[in-house]
Amino acid sequence: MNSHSVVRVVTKLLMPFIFIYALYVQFHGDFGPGGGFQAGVIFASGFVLYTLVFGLENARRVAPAWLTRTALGLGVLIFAGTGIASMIYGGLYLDYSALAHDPHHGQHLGILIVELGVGITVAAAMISLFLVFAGQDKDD
Amino acid sequence: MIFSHIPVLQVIVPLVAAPLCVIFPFRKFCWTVALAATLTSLWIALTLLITVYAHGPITYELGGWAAPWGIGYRIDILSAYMTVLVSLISSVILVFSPRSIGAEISNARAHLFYTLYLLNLTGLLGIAVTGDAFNLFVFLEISSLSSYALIAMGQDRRALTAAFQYLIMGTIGATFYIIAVGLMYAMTGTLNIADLAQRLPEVMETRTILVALAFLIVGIGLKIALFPFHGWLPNAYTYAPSVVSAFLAATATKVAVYILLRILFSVFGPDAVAAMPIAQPLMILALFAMTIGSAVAIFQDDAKRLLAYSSIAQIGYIILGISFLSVTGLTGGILHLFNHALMKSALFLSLGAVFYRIGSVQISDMAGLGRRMPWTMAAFVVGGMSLVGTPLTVGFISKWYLIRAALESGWWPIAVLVLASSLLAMIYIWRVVEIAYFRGHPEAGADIKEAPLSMLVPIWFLTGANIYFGINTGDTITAARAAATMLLGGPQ
Amino acid sequence: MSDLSELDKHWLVRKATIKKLWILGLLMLALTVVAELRVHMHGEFGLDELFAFNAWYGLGTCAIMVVGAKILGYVLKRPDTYYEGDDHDH
Amino acid sequence: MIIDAFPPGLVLVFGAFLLPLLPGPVRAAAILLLPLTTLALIISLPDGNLVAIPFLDYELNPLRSDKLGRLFGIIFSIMAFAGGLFALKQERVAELSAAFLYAGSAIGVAFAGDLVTVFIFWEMMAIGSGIVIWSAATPASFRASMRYTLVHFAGGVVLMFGIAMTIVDTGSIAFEPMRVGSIGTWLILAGFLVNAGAPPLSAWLPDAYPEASFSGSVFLSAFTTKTAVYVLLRGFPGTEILIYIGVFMIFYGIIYALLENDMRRILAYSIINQVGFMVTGIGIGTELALNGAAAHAFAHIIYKALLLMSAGSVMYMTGKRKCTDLGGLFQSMPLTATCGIVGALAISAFPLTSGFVTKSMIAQAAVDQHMLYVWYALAAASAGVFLHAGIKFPWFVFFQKDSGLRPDDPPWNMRWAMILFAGLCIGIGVHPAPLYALLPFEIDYVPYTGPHVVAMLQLLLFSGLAFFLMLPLMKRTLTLSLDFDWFYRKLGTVAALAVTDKISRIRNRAEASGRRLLDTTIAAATRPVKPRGALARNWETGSMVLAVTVALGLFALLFF
Repeated sequence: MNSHSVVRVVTKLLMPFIFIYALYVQFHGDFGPGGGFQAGVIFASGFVLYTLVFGLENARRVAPAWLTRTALGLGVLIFAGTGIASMIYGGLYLDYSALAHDPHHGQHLGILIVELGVGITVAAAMISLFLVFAGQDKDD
Repeated sequence: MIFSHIPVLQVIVPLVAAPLCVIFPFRKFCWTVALAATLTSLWIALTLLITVYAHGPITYELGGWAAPWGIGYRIDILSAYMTVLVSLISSVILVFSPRSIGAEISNARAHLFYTLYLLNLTGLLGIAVTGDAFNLFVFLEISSLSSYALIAMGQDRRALTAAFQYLIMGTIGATFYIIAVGLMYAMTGTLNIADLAQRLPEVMETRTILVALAFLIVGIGLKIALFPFHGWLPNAYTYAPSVVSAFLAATATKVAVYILLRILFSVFGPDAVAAMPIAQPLMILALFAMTIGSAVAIFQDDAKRLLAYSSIAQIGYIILGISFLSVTGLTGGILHLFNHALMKSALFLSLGAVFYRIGSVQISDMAGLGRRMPWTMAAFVVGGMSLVGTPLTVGFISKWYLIRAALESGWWPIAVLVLASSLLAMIYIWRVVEIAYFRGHPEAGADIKEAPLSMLVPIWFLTGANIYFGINTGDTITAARAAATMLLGGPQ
Repeated sequence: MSDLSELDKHWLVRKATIKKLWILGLLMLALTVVAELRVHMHGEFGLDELFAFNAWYGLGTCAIMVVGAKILGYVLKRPDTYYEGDDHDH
Repeated sequence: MIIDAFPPGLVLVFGAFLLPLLPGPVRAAAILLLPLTTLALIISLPDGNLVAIPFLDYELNPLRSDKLGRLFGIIFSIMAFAGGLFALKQERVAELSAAFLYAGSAIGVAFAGDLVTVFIFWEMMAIGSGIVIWSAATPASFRASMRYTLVHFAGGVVLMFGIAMTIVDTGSIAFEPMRVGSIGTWLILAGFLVNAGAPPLSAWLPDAYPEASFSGSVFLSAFTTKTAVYVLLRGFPGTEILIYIGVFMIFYGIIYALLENDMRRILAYSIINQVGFMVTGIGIGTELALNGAAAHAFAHIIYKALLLMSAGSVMYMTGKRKCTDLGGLFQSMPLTATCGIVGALAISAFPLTSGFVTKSMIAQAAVDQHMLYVWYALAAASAGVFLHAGIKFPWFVFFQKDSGLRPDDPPWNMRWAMILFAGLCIGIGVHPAPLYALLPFEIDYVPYTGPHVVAMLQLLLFSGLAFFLMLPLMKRTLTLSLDFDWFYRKLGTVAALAVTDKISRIRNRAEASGRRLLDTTIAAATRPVKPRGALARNWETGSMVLAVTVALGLFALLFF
């Protein structure tokens, strides 16, 4: 699709909005509909669009294997780490109330971080899956 | 302080270790992390078992949300027993793994193996500790998905189709489970197992719940590989890497049986189960599994495939014990759960060592191995004897209980069948023994060496356990009987 | 055997010795029967009170057993290679 | 857990695992010392249950010491010693290890106070003896050991099943006298009888024992069947059916031994025959009969081992085992021949040998119980024993026509083992009091009375006469110039041959068609589970899903 300049230009224009929308869904998740999972998928869909238009090679340059892989692990670690942190602060696992002096703030903070972990994991997983299926010859 | 968190740590430790292996893809590092995580899990599991023994069931509320709103972990004697089983076997297999993985899985993928292995462990342990029917599904999927990927890592191209078939069948099983959970949720408004148990009796007679029960039995039956839902298992175990076969054979199907026990006895309750036509069909399927599995195993040429069919038969024994719905029968089933894990892991690991040395597990290629790899083959023989049910091995203990249960219920023909199928087991084990010891030119394969110590030690650890628990029967029987009594509604 | 002259043989298997052994054996047989005149045999079941019961009973039953075995042998006996053909699959 | 004494059988069992690790001379010393240690331990045991181990829901009593157990323990350990001495030069350590495992577990059975321990040692015996046969390392012995082990494991399964049912029935695992009646006790009896070599499952014995090495068959002759005699003595004294089974075994052994050409197969059949005497005694069940069975087992182990030692020596020195290949060996193997003859006289119960003072107790018990036909059968059988084992074995091996072989007597250790046992045969025969003192019941039996000696001599010598008169019937290729073939001519061999020829043709046809039927049935039954069969081939994912759907529907139907 490299030759279709219209598609290329439109894609370039759309990309920032897709990513910003993903971030909106991500951080608004604890107030309204949304959350890490949806945000991750939206983020990944933006990336998929990019790959479709600009090709696998470019995509791999943006998101090399080590990056998606690390992000994948990091997301899980953030999620699990938040839970452990709440245990260290004296609560039960994933008991966000323990994360700050004010339980309300604690809940807020906890959900924010956990959802971030989820978002990163889901985005990385989606991107990895897509790239692996598209690449076929390489694994990650 | 940390002590009060151990129920959740049981799951978190492998869960945290898994991403570490992805982020730092260095073989040795991953192995160390994985081993540390499984050993910690084992320590936690043992602590849990001792605590549950002394003080009764432990509960843990995630995020501080009380059940039935939040997800609660609830560990009773059966859960603790399962966590010990799973983490023990997985630790031993990990000790065994480095060389076997080195030979069977490419260097670039080794870290993925450890990641998936830890995720699988997370799922299996999670199933055992959770007290929430939906959370159980999540863990089931974690363990299932990782096992599909683990099987697909096999060298043989057929590993891919085997994994794919397992994926389809496993997904159907999990879907059936979640459909049933949904139906029960619709009728009771709760997902917590203890809560479900309280609210189900009122709606027991409704068609919704009855359909849910049918979905549950078939769905879990698929994960257990109960005859005739076993079709995916032979290929999966045959073509998976050796350590994966050992791990899955010893733990995955066992945890699936655990789910069945939980659903039947903790959710529906022994009375409801006894009132429904559940035990009889299960018993019939179990008898078919026992005889057909063993009979098919006799004619296999591939030793791993032989063990796979033997697993189908052994699962039959476990289900048979459950289907008696008596304390003795359940004790026998639960004992065999543990014992079969010990035998099959020992057997599959010995085959792993054989594969490491001769690059094949075709029975015909094993001629003369009794001389070349005496310790490995001796372990195989002991494991096989345990499978047959020779006294002084664990196999004898569980079969003893099964036979006793059959006789107590007045089903003596079933006791005969149990014995007859152990004769079949003797035949298929003998086939391997005969080739390994009595065939082959004395000079043939003189360059084949005994397996390295790093393999022999774990193999013989498990083999020794087969003998140890066959002689010192007190602990396992007490635990199994306590679990059986608890499931049947006795004093906890 | 026939090419061995009598004197080359072990003394025990020379024709003369064998003849003597037969005589000795028959003498002993007679002796055991005669002994019954001196020793009081007490039968229990009737038949065994007859004179020299054990002698003729032993001779008779042995004859029956040998003949019985012979007849059974027609049914049971096989060349000793009989089983060797069955093991080809091993 | 209570342990007041060390179970003597375990000395040999542990020793079995130790032997392969020891260097040559030390090993030889261990082979001789281990059985002696065991013997000393057994003699020093006080009465009572000395060890208690909790197992499952019960208490195991692996060491119950009483007179009966001790009697068998003593003879088993003596046997292990003499067998070890005889096999001292056996190069295959595996055989000796297995033999010690085998002997140790037989002693274990003799002291087992509960059925579970009996069963455990029972199976260990099967393994040990299987390896003894296997270690002859010939293709025939591999196959024989495989058949042997399969028969014994099958018997073990029957036994285990019976034990399980009996324990469920009675709630106790103690090994005490039982009354046949329930299925469980019948199965236990059947399991025991398999090892005793009772028909129809007796063929394993002559099939397997002669395939062992020259020393292996000496061990084999002693333990399996006599352990079975022990457990029958302990568990089923006075069970009437045993009388009939025993009598059948006696004659079965004689007839088949008469037909046999292989010297060790002759002796194997005569084991069945001798065990038949003991089983009959157990069936009669009076104190005298039980004493007789126990004493006869004791004496039998000695003379049967002696016979097999002399056969083993012949085989060791000549490499031949068929009567038709042997003969005239007395000239160069005088000691072996003498010891073989002593054993043969003992098995025939000649006065002044051990058989005389033990077997006659069983016959006397039959008289005391007024069992007319049993007594006649036993008398005929006594004559038959002399016929098939007492004369046939030494005659064809050491005398008969001259085979031209001139081997020497075997090495010193084998000679001394034979001398030891020959001495015991005569010693017990001359002075039976020490053996009588060991018997389980009080005894006031006097074997040496005028009538008894005369009767026995008459019986035996006249059956000897029958042997020589009927030699032509037993052996067609005979060079002995005995002119008595009138006997079978008169019987009308021509007519007999015509009939038997027809029978044998019918039999061949029946056998062939039966075999075909069996083959097709087996093929049909196993087809579904063979690799391409419906149950064994790889299932299509689609058909698996179909099966799942159908099952779901069935379950739903079932629940509605």
